[in-house]
Amino acid sequence: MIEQLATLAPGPFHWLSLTVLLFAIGIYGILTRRNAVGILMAVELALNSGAMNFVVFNKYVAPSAVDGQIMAIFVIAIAAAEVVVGMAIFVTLFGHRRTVDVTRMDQITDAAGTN
Amino acid sequence: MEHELGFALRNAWLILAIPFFSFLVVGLFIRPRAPKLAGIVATLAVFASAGFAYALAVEYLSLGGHDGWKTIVPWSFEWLRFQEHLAVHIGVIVDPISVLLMVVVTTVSSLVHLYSLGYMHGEAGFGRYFTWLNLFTFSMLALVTAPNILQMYVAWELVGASSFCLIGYYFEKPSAVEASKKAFIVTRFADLGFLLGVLILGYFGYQIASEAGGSAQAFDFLFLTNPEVMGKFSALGAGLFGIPLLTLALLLVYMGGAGKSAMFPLHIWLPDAMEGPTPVSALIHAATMVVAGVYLVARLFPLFATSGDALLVVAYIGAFTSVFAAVIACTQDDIKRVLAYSTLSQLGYMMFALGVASFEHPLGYTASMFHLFTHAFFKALLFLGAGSVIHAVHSNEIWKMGGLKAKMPVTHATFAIATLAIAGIWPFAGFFSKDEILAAALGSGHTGIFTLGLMVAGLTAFYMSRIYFVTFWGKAKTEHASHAHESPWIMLIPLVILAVLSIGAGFVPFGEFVRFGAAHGEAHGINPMIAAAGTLAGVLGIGFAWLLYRDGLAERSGVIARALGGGYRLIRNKFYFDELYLFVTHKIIFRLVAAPIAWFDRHVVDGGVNLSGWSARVFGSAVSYLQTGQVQTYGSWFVGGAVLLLFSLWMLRA
Amino acid sequence: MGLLSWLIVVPFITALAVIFTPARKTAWIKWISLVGTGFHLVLTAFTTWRFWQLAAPEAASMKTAQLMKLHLEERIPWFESLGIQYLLGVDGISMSMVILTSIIIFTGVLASWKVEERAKEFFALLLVLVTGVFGVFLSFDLFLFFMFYEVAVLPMYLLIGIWGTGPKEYSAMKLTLMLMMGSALLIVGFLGLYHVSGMNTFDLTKLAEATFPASFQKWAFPAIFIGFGVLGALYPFHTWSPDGHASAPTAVSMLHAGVLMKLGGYGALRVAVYLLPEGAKDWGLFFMVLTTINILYGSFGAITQKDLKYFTAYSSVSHCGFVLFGVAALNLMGMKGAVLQMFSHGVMTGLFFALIGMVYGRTHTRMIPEMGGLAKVMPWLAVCFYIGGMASLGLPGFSGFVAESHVFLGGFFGNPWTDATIMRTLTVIATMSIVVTAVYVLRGMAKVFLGPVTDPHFHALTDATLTERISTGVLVATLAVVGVMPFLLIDLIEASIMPIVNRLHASGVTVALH
Amino acid sequence: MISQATETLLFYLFATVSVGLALATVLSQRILRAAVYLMGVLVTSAAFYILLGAEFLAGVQILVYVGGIVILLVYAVMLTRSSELLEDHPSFVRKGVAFVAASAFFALATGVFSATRIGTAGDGHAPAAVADTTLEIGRRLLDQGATGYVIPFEIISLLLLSVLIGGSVIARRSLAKAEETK
Repeated sequence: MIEQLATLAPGPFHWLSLTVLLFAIGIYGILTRRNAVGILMAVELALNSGAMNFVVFNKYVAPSAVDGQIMAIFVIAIAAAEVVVGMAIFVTLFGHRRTVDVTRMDQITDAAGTN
Repeated sequence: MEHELGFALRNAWLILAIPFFSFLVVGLFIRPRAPKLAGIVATLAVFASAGFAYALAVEYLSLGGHDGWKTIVPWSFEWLRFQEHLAVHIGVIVDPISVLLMVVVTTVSSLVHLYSLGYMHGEAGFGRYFTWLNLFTFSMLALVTAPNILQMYVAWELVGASSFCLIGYYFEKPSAVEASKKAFIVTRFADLGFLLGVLILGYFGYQIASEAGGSAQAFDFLFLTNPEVMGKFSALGAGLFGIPLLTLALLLVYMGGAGKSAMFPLHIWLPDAMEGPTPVSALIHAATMVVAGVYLVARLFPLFATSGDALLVVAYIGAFTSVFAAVIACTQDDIKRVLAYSTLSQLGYMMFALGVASFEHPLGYTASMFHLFTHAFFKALLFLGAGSVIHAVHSNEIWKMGGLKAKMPVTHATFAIATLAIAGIWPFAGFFSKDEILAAALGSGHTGIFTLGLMVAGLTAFYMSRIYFVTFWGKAKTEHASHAHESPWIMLIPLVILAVLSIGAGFVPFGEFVRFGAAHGEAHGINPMIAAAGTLAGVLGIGFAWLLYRDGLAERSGVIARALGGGYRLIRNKFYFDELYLFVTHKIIFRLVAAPIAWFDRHVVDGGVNLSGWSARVFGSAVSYLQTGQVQTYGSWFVGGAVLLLFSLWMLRA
Repeated sequence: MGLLSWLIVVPFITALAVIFTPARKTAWIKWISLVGTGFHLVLTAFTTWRFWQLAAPEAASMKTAQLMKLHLEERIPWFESLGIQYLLGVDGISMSMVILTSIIIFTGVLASWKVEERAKEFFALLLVLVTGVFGVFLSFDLFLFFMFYEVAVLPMYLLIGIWGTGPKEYSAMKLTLMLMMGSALLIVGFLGLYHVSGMNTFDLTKLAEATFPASFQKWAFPAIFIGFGVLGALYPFHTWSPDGHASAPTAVSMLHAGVLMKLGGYGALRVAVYLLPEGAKDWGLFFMVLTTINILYGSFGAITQKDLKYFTAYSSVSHCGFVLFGVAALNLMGMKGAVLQMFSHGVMTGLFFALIGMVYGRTHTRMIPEMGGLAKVMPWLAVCFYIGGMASLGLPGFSGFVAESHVFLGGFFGNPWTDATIMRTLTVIATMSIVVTAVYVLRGMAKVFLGPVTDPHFHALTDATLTERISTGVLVATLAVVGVMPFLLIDLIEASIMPIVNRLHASGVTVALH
Repeated sequence: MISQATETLLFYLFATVSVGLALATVLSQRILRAAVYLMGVLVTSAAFYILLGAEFLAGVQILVYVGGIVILLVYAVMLTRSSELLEDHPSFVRKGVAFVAASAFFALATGVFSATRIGTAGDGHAPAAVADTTLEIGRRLLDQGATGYVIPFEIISLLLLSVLIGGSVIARRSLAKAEETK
């Protein structure tokens, strides 16, 4: 049974298809979520799968170095920054428009003419 | 021009210059300020040109015509140059028929001018009337003295335009405006034929002239009528639909003549032209303009004679028109319309007289011109007489007149003379010219036309005496008629002069002056047998009219009218030709041709342009549909695009 | 500065003078424009006299000349490398056109004496437009020709768009766009000429010496002819003219119909037929068919028009058809007729539009059914309209007949390269227009001027004022003078048409009669 | 350190858990639950990092992502008061389009990966893995040499500082405005 398990050992293709699947789910989330914060979450998901991808490549392509992992760290850092900015924007957006439903925000200025 | 020309012949251009300058002077300067003076000056100018015309005639006749009259063109200058052998000269041609016409036109015109001074007294546009009358006289003279066919065409149009203005003199009366429009458009339609004929003659004439070289001009009558050119013309062979080109050209030219002389299909405008003032009708629609067609055929007679069958067409149309018009004339109530139809009928007479003439029997040519000469006088007299009656009774309806014999003695006497003249009774002019025509018809073997001529003579006598009896005999039928009084002397003088002419004109030895070909011609004397037949027809007509209308009432004729039933009504409404023409123009040409074209232009051609504008706008709005404002739509487009791009890159990586 | 440059510069200086007068002083503006155009009239007369002195002796030699002879020539290099130069010259055809334009602008200024709203810009634009027109008629360098052509066409948009009536923006837009399409075709043709001639010059007289290959001519001729045809109201491209004229103010439609549409005919004759004789022979019959439709289509269209301006616009479509019909006849009489028709129609339409402007100024309606019996109230205008009408239907004694007889004879006599019977049938069809023209002219005139006065308060209307009498008087006088003494104009034109005819006969083998 | 078989087992276990949770964050109607599921996904990805031998990274992941970002997201949810309202389903068209876009991307990516041979630098044997990745990361981050990452490191710190200040400024201004409008 163990030998069968061995044949199924996760090679680079498995890892990559996993990260890509996560990334695809992230995209799906971005494109369907109506709540702005929901979109932020989906973006986090996608970024996370991106970082993971770096690590996978680091492991399989250049195990002797850690460049992949450093890049992953940077990705995580930027993701954090992105969430902060996103949150600030959505909070102000909520302040003005009283809603965060993305589908209803298709005018630069709302009915009252404020932005 | 071997021997010295007389004064008049040398400066023949005066015959045109006097009326033209008087038209300009009167029209531009005198009319606005002093209408009265304008009338007088215009009349004097026409009298002057009449005098000049007589001088010209005398001088020309003194040149002697024993071996055939020479045609001379004493003066002409190049007016419009198309190409070398194709230039239009303005000039004066002097030969028997043009002298005859000059005399007739100027005489009648001056008498009408004189008469109008009285008749138009107190009218609003007095000056304007005389200006147009002067213009008419000028253009008629230009037509008559035209040495080439294009000057005749130019004068033809000017005559049409001035008659348009004169018919539409009372331009506030819608019926007068309609009549003037109808006259101009019908004659214009006929002039289209004339222009096409001129084009054909011009083209083939140019070919012949350029071969001949020298100063030959394709349009000149002298060129067109000299024998070997005519030979070349007749050798031209078939043109459209197999008709020989010469005949086709002549028929087209004749179409112009038929329009102006109101021959059968194009006659509808003349009766309506009576809307104009009566002196106008007397001058234009009796004596001068309407004979232009006859003069045109006479001028081109040698060509017509060579083509032969063109003359036949002329004869048959002429004969039919004379019968057709005579029949209608018997049923009309408006005195001027009766005279108009009678003119139509007499014109038919002249036309078929020319039609029956030919190289072998040239008598018809002389007869037609003779009848033109006499007809001008007594028809003008009839019209002026009718004018003075209308002037007194203020109405054209003969049933509103009656019993004027006592009240208007001079008018009555002169009208009676004219009626006898037109009926063809012996001492009067009509008898001689009508007899000539009948003799020509019989002589050239056209017996059918001869019998028609006799019948028309009878009918003419009938309808003329009918209006004579109803107008002058019996009791006054209306208030106006009862206390009508004689017209002022200024109107009576022309009546008397014309009456004298109506009697004297018959005795003029016409054969010597106007004849075609060598001097011998047929025996010119009166052929007793034909004379008797003609007179008999005339007497019968008068007698029958006397029977029906001697007390000026209509009830006896009413019996016959009812007996004829539908036929009578058909004739009375002039065979509904006016309605037919109106239907053709309004329903067919305006409704089915002009309106669709205007619609087509507005919607289809214009539409094409607007369509391009519209499609640009539609395409623009289609593209704008993508800007929905939904962030996530853009996201999907973005992802879709990225995938496609990656896919194509990956596919093309090899 | 030669005489011809003055002819172009004087209207431009007047325009500047108008611009510098304060807008309030409308009277001043009008007087300045009047003085300017009046002086221009005198200058034109003087130039004609000088030209006549130079051209008359050579008239005989021109009979066999192959190349055009320019007089009073001015040649200043402009873009040396491209071979573009400021080349002005004049011959019979352009002289008669300059006379026409000078008369029309003079009477146009007089006819717009009542323009009050923004008079300054109106007169300035009008004068700029006419500068362009003079430039076109006098320039013999294709580039310069095209430049002035644009200067002539562009102000039209503003003039119609601002001072027009009715759907003015729509008509202005349509007019300008269609004319631009035409000039696009033109520029393609001119550049074609420039390159294929290989002579690195735009000078028309020099290009005439180059022999263009038949294949090039086959497409270049229709391009240039249609390019000019759009302006000359050639059949399918005429749709801008009814709307454009109906919406344009009086002086603008006078200038436009009277002069600008003649640019089309002039250019077609001068550039298309002169430089590309082979192309002309191939396409001659095709354009003759188009122009025959033009003639009848325009005249039939005019019969049922309700608006006076549309009535005149359709009639000018028909008359412009005569111009291009004459050009397409490709023989001496046809082309001479075309130039005469350009002159006479220019004056006629100028008169018509001036009168309509004056009638509109009084009755404030252009709808024919709403008017009637005006002759009683305004005899002067009625008589002028009558004379204009008679001239337009070709009554002898006016210039209309002179031109039309030439065109008909030209069409009927045909040319060696086209099938005679087809050409003759086309001419016969075209001649029918004299009847249709008579119908619509008389209908229009009778409905508006004759008959009883329909509207009671028409009685209060006044007859023509002094300025209006002068402007209509000048136009009527021109019509009459050319009509009664046509040899004045004909001798001027015939000598300069001969080279074009000789080139047609000389160039290449005659196309087999098909 | 852990045997091959358990590694495979763990991999598949975590993979299914992670994908399940990811789907949950994307599809769940309550936004707060979505936040929690997101936290789950991030934890499982930390586990993946460990599987892949990047322990330091797993720590950073847990610390930054789970500790920081998810909490922030929860704050955002609270501040925008969207936790109560139930998010209604997006329209079928939008879901369809998004699904097509996502699956097209997924298919393309897996296609490309399957076609390309991602091998180690030398084929056959894998070179020696870095023993202590954290030490190595630390050295490389601060290494001024050509291969060092000190510049990006400094830039990142600058970025985070500016975001910190910016975020608070934006949020404060809007909160003050929200007070006024109430």
